[in-house]
Amino acid sequence: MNPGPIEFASLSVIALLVAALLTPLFSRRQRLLIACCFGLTAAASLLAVVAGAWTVSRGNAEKIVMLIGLPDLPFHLRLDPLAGFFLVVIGLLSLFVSVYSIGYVKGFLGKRSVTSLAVFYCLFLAGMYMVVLSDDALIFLISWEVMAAASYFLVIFEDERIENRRAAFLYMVVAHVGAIAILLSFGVLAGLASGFGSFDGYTFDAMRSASFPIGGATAAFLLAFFGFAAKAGVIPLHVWLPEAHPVAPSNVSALMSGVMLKTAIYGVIRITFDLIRVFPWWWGAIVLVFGLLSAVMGVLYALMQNDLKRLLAYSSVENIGIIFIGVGLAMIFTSFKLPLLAALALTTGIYHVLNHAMFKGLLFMGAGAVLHATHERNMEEMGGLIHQMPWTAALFLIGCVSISAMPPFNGFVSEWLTFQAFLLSPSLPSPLLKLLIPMGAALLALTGALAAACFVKAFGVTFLGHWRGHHRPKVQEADWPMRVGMIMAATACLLLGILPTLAIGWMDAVPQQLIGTSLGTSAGAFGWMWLTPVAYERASYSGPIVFFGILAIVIAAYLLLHVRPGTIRRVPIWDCGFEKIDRRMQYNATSFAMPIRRIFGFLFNVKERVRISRRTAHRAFPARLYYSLHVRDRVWGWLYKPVIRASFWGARKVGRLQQGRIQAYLIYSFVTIIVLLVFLR
Amino acid sequence: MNLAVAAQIISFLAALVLLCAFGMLVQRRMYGLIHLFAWQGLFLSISTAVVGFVAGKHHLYISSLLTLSLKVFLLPYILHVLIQRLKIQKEVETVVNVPMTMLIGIALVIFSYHLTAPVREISTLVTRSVLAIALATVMIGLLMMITRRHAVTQIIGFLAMENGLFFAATSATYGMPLVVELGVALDVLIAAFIFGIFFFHIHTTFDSLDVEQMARLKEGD
Amino acid sequence: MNLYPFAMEILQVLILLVVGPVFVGWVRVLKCWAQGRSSAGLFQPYRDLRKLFSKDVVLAENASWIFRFTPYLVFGTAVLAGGIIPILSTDLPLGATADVIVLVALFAIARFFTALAGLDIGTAFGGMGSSREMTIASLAEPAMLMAIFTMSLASRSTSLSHMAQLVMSGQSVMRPSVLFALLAFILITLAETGRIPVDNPATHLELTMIHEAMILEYSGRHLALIEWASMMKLFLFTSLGIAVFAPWGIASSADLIAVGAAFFFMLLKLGVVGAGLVLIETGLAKMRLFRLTEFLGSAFLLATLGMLSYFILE
Amino acid sequence: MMLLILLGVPLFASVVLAFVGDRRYAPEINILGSVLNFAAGLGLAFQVYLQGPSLAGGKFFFVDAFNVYLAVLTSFVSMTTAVFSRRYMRREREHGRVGHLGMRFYHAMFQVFIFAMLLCLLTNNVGVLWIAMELATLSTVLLVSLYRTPTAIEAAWKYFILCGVGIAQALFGTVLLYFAAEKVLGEGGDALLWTNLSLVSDKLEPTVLSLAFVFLMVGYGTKVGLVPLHNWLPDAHSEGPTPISAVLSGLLLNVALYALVRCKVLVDGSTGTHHAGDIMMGFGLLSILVAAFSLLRQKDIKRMFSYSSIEHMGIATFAFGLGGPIATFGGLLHMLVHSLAKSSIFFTVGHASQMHRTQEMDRIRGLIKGNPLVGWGLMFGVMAIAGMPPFGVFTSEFLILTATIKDAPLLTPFLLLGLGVAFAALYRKVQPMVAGEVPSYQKPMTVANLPVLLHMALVLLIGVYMPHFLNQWFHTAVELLK
Repeated sequence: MNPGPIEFASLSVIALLVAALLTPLFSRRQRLLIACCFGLTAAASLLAVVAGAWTVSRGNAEKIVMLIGLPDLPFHLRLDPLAGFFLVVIGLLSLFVSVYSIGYVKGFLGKRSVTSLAVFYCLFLAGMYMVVLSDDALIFLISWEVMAAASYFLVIFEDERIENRRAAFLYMVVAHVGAIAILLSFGVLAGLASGFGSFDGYTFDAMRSASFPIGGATAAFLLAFFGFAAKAGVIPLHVWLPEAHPVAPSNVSALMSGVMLKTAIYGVIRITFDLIRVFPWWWGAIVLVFGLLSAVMGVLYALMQNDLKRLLAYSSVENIGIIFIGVGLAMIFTSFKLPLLAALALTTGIYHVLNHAMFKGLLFMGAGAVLHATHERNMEEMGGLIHQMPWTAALFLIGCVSISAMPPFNGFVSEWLTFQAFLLSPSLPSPLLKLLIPMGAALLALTGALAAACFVKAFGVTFLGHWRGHHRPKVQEADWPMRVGMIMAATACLLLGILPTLAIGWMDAVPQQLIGTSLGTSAGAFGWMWLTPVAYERASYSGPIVFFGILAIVIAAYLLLHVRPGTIRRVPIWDCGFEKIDRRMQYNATSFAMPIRRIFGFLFNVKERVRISRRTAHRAFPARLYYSLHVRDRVWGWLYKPVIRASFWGARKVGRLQQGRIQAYLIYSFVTIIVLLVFLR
Repeated sequence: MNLAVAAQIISFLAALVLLCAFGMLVQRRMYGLIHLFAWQGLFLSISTAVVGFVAGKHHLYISSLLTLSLKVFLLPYILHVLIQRLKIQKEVETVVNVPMTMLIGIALVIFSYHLTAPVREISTLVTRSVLAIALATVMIGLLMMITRRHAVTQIIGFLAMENGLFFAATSATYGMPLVVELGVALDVLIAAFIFGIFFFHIHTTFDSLDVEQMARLKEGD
Repeated sequence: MNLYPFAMEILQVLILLVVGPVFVGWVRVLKCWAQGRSSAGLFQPYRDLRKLFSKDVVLAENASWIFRFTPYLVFGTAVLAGGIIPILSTDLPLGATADVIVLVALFAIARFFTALAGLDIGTAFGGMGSSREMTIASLAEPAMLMAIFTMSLASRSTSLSHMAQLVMSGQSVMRPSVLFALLAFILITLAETGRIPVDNPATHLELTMIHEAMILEYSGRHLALIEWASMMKLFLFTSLGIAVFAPWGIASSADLIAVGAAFFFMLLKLGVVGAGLVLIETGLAKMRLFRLTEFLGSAFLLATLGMLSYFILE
Repeated sequence: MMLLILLGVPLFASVVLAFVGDRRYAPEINILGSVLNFAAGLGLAFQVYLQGPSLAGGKFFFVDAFNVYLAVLTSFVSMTTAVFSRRYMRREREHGRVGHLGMRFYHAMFQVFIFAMLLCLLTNNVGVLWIAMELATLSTVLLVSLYRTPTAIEAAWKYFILCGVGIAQALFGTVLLYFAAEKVLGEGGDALLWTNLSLVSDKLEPTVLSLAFVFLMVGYGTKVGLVPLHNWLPDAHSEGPTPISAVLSGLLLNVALYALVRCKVLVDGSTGTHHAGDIMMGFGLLSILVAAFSLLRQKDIKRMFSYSSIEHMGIATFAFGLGGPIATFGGLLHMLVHSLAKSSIFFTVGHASQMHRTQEMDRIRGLIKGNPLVGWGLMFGVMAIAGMPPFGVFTSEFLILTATIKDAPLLTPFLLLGLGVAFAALYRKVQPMVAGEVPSYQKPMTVANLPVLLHMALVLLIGVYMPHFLNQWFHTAVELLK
C-alpha cells in the first residue's frame, strides 16, 4: 500500500500522542526534554504540512476508519482539501512555533518544571490536527475538547498567578459551554440525517447525504455558530480571549491566537458549506454582522490596551471578525447561487485564515521574545528595545506591517480581496443587501485604519523611543531558535504577500470542493505576477511589482543621495530649551490612544480619575498628580455579569431546599408521593 | 367462620389499627406511644391470623407469629428498655396543632380510599377493602414522622409505617411469599438494633433526643 | 514590444517629481495674493529642497534605523503612486499593478512609517504627532474608500484606468452619487494632505501641528525627501481626484498630440484646484482636534449618501 | 455457580473480618476477599459472555446483560476501594478518628454492604431485591456515623430515616406489583421473579402498575438520590469515611437506579404508555438542575462531589426515562463511567483531605505540587466527571444529549443550563485546589496509587475504545429495556 496524505497526517498525530506519553519519562532531564519534545513536534508539524499541502494540490478526499471509539461508531477520519488547507495552516505555524519554543521554553528552566508544558503542547497540537481530520461528530467533539483541555492546561501553566487561574477558568467554562452547543448542533443534524434508531447518523457522510428541513437546519446552524463563535472569540462571546491568551506562555499564545481560533472557522465552514450545504441568505448575514462587529470592536479594544499580549489578543478578535466577514459573504453569495463570487469571498476568508496565522503567530512570538527578555508585558514600562533587540524588532515590525494590511505584505492581500468581495455585492438580487453590504465595506476600512493605529502604538511604544520603565532590566536579544522561528514566519508573511496568486491558485481546491467553482481561471489568468479576482477589468494587484518597485525606488534614492559623502551628526534630542526633559515625558501607550479613546469612548466603560495631591502651595503647581484610567469591556457587564449573578441567585434559592431539618425532607417525600399520585390518577 | 363474618372481623380490626395510628399521631407521652404501637401490632397480628384462617394460607400464621413476637413484644420491649436507660420516660413532647394534624390525617384516609379504588375493583379477596386503611396507616406514619421532633417518636412513626405495609401485604395479596416476609422481618430487626445504637449516640452527643438540634448540615449562607 | 506605455510611465513620474513642488508653489503664490502678501515665487519649493539636500544630517542619538529608513520609504511610495494614477494617460503598464485600494494602502504605509519615526526619537512632540495622525487617518481612510467605492460601483471596477476611461466614455455624467462622492473626497483630501482646516502645513505651533510634529526632528536630505514626498502627495491626491471625477483630457490612445493635450488639461485643472484650495484655506480657520470627528464624520456621511443614492436613484 | 461464589465470598469475608477485628492484617484480608470477589465477578462475566444469560439457585438468582456489567463493576470498585481504604483507614486510625471497635465494624460491614449490593443486582426476586436494598442501607448507616462527630451522627440519622421511609414506599409498591402479578402468575414466589414478570408484563393490570410505579419511584428514587428526595445524600456522603463515600456514590446509587429501571420496564410493558419515562425524565431533569446550582456554593469537598453524583444520577435517570436505543445505551454507559470516575475522585479527595486534615475546599491548595498523583488525579477526575473528552463520561453524555434533541428538544436548554452550571461550579472550586503553591500546613504522605490510576485508565479506555463485549451487553440490555 502506498501511504497517502491521510496516513501522513495520522502518523503526525500519532507521533504527537506518543511524544505526549513519553515526555514525562524525561522529566528529570529538562534540557533534553525541551530539545526532543519540540524537535519532535516540529517534525510532526512538517509532516502535517506535507500531508495537507499534498491533499489540497491533489484536490480529492481520502478516508480511513479507525477501529476504536464505540464499536458502532468507530472514529472516522477524512482528509479533503478543506481539511488539508487547515492542516497546512495549523502545521505551518506549529512548525515555526515549535522551533521557536526550543529557545523560548528554556526561559522557564530553573524556575519550574516544563514537563507539563511539553506534554500538553503535544496534546494541543494533536487535538488541533484531529479536529481538522475528524469525520464524525463524536471524534470531532473529542478532538475539540482535547484541544480545549490541553490549551486550558497550557494557560494555567504558571499556576501560582491568580490571573492565570482566573483566565483559565473563564476560558474553560466558555469553551465547554460552546462545546455543548456544538454537540447539540450535531445532535440535530444526526437526528435529521438518520433518526436515532442507529449510530449511523453521527458520521459526516450521513449528514452530507441527507437533506435537512429548514427549521432543523437553522437550529443546528445557530447552535453551531454559537459554539464556534465562543471558541473563536466573536464579540460578545470574546471575553475569555483577552484574559487567556496573554497569560499563557507566549509560544502557546501564538498557537492559540494563530491557529486554535481557526479551528472554529473551520467548524463553521465545515458545517455550513459541507454538511448542510443549502441554506438561506440570512445565515450569511448573521455571520457577516457578527464578523463586522468583532472586527470593529476588537480593534478598538485592542487600541485601548497597555498590555502587549492583551493587545494582540484583542487584535485576534478583530481578525477573526475579518475572516467571518469573508465567510459570511461567501454564504450570502452561495445562497443566491452566485458561485464565482462565493468562491472569491470564501477564498478571501480562508486566505486571511492563513495570513492571520502567520502574522499573529509572528507577533506573539515577538511579544514572547520581549517578555522573555524584559519580564514585562506592560508597554508603559517599555521602549527603545529596537537598540537591544534589533532582530526581534525588525521581525515584529514585519508582523505589524502585515497585520495592518499594508502592501506588500500578506495582510493586505486578504483585506484587498475582501474589499473586492464587498464590491461585488451589487450583483445580489436583494435590494436590502445591496444597500447594507457596502456599509460593511466602510466598517472594514475603518477596522483596517484603526489596526494601523493600533500597531503603530504596539511597535512604537514597545520598541521605539527610550525605556519608559522605572527600573531597567538587562535586555538580551532572543536566541537563535527563537529568531529562526520568527524569521520563518516573517518570510511566510512576505511570500504570501508578494506571491498571492500562487497561493490562491493552490487553495482553489477548497472552493472547488465546497462551492463547485474555483477562482483559478480568473485569479491567475495573467500569470503569477497578477492577482485578478473575477475579471481583469475589475481590479488587479501585483504584489511583486509593488514590493520590488518600492524597493527599487528606495535603493535608488538612497544611492543617489549617498553619492556625495555626507556626514551624520549624532546629537541629544532637542528639548525646546526645557532642559529637564526625561524619558517619562515620552508619549506612552495610554496617551497615544487618547484621541481615539475620546472619539470612541462611548463604546467602552472608561473610568478616568485625576487627583491632585493636597500638599501643595498652589493648585497650579501640584507636588504630585495621580492619574488612573480603567478601560473595560462593556460586554462583561452586559452579558457575563448578569449570567453569573443569576447563577448565584439560583444557587441561593436552590440551597434553601437543603435547609437541615429532617421534617422538611420528609415533607418533600410526602408531597412528592401525593403529587405523583394525584397526577397519575 | 364464613367469609362475611371474617370480612367484618377484619374490617373491625382494620378500624382499630387505624385508630391506633391516629392515637399515635396525637399521643404526647412516650409510654403511651409504645403501648399504642404494641396494640397496633397486636391487632395486625390477629388480623393476619384471621386472614390466614379464612383463606387457608398457612404461611400467614407464621407471619402472624412473627408480627406478634416482633412488634408486640420485642420492639416495644427494646423501646421500653431504651427509654429507661436513657431516662427519658418523663419526657413529654409538644405536639403542635392537634386538630390540624387530625384533619390532615382524615384527608389522607380519604385520599387513600380514593387511590385504592382501582385495586378494590379488581381484587376478589375478602380483605380488599382493608387496603385503603393500610395505605392510610402508612401515610399517617409518615405524617407522624413529619410532625414530631423526638427521635423515639420518629422511630415509632417509622415502625407504624412498617405495620401499615405489612397490613397492606396481607390485605391486598394474602401476604407476600415467605422468603420476603422473613427478609422484611429480619430487616426490621436489624433496624431496631441500629436505632437502639443511634439513640445512645444521639443522646450522648446532643444530650437529648430532640431531632431539631440535628440541623447543622445544610446549605448555609 | 510597444515602448509607448513605458515612456508614458517615465514621463508621468518625471511630471510628478517636477510639477509636485510647482503645484505647492502655485498654491502658496495664490494664497499670498489672496491674503495680500507678496509671494516668494512659483519655484520657491525647489530652492527649499535644494537647500535641504545640500545640508548635513543631524540625528538624535536615540534614532534607530526606522527613523533613517522612513524618508526613503515615504518618497518611494509617493513615486510609485505616481506611476499608477493616470495623470497623463490611462494606458499605463503599472496601472494594473495596483488599483485604488492599493493606492490608499500605499499612502497608509507611508503614514505608518512616518508615525513610527515620530515615536522613534522619543520626544513628546513626535508621539503627539503620531497619535494625532493615526487618529485622523483612521477616520479619513474609511471615508476615502467609501467615496471611491461609490465611483467604482458605477464603473464596476476599482482599477483607476478603467474608472477614468469609463467616465470619459460619457456613460456617467453628472450623477447625484458623483456629486456626493466628490464632496466627500474634497474633505478627505484636505485631511489627508494636511491642509487647513485639519492641519496647518505652515505652522510649528505645538497645539496645532500634526504632520509637522512627527517630522520635527528631521534634517538635511531626510527632511528634503519627506518634504518632497508631501508635495507630491498633494499633487497625487489632486490627480487622483481628477482621474476619478474629471478625467476628461487624459490620453487614452498612443498619440503624442493627445498626450500634449493631456498635459495642458492637467495644468489647467491643477490651476483651478489650486485656486479652490486657496479659497478653502483662506476662508476657514483651523479646527480643534476633536472637532475633526465631525468634519471627517460628515465626509463619511457624504460618501455613504453617495453610495445610497447610487442604489436608490440610479 | 460463579454467581453463588460471587455472593458467597463477601458474606464469608465479612464473617471472617468480624472475627479478625482490628488486627494488623485485617485490611489485607479485606483486600483479599475483594480480589477474590472480583475474580468471581470476572468469571461470571466470562460465563455470560460465552453462554449468555443464565439462572442459578433455582431461578432465585439470574444474570443477564443488564446486571452482569453492574455486578462486575461492583466487585471491581469494591476491590479498588478496599485497596484504597487500607492506607486511608490506617491513617484515620492513627489520627484517632476511628477506634478499635470501629475498625472491626468497618471491615465487616464493608463486606456486608458489598454482599447486599450484589444480591440486589443478581436476585431474580423483586421482594428480595427490596430486602437487599434495605440491607445495603442498614449496613452503611452506622458506617456513615463511624466518626461519631455530631454532624456524622446527624447525617447518619437522616440517611437512616429518609432512606427507611423511602424504601418503605418501595415495599408498598412491591406489594402492589405482587398483587398485579399474582393475578397472572398465580400465588407464590414465582410471581415475584423478574424472569417471569418481564414475560407477562403486558398482561399486568395497568392501573395497579402505574400506582405501584409511583411508590417504587419514590422509594428507589430516594436511594438514587433524585431531587426532591435527595436530601440525605450530600450529608451521608460527606460525613462518612471516604471509602464509604466512594462506594455509596459509585455503587449504591447505581444499584438503586438499576432497581428503578427494572421496575420501569415492567410498568411500561403493562401500561403501554410513556408515563413512567416521563416521570423519570422529570425527576432526572430536576436533579440535574438543582444539583448543578447547588454545586456553585459548596464549601466542603466531599459534599460538592456528592451533589455531582446527584447530577449524574439525574442524567442517567433522564436517559432511561427518555428511552430509545441511543439514550438507553448512553444511560447504561453513563452508570458505568460515572461510577468509575466518581469513586476515583473520592479516592483522591480522601487523600487530599487527609493531607490537609480538613474537608474545607478553601484550605486545600497546591495539590499538584504537593502530590502530583492526587493533584492530577483530582483534576482529570473532575474533567472526566464534568464530561470532557476523551473520558468515557463524555461519550455517554454525547449520546444522551443528542438523543434528547430528537425526542425532547424543548428540554435541551435545561440540560445545557444544568451541565454548563455544573461544569463551571466544579472547575471554580477544583482549580484553586490543584493549582498554585503548596500551603505550609499541607502534610506530604504516601498514597494508594493503584486505584486512582486504574479507574482513570478505565474511564479513558472506555472513552476512546469501548471493548466489544461491553458494546454487545449494552445492546442486549437495550433490547431488554425496550
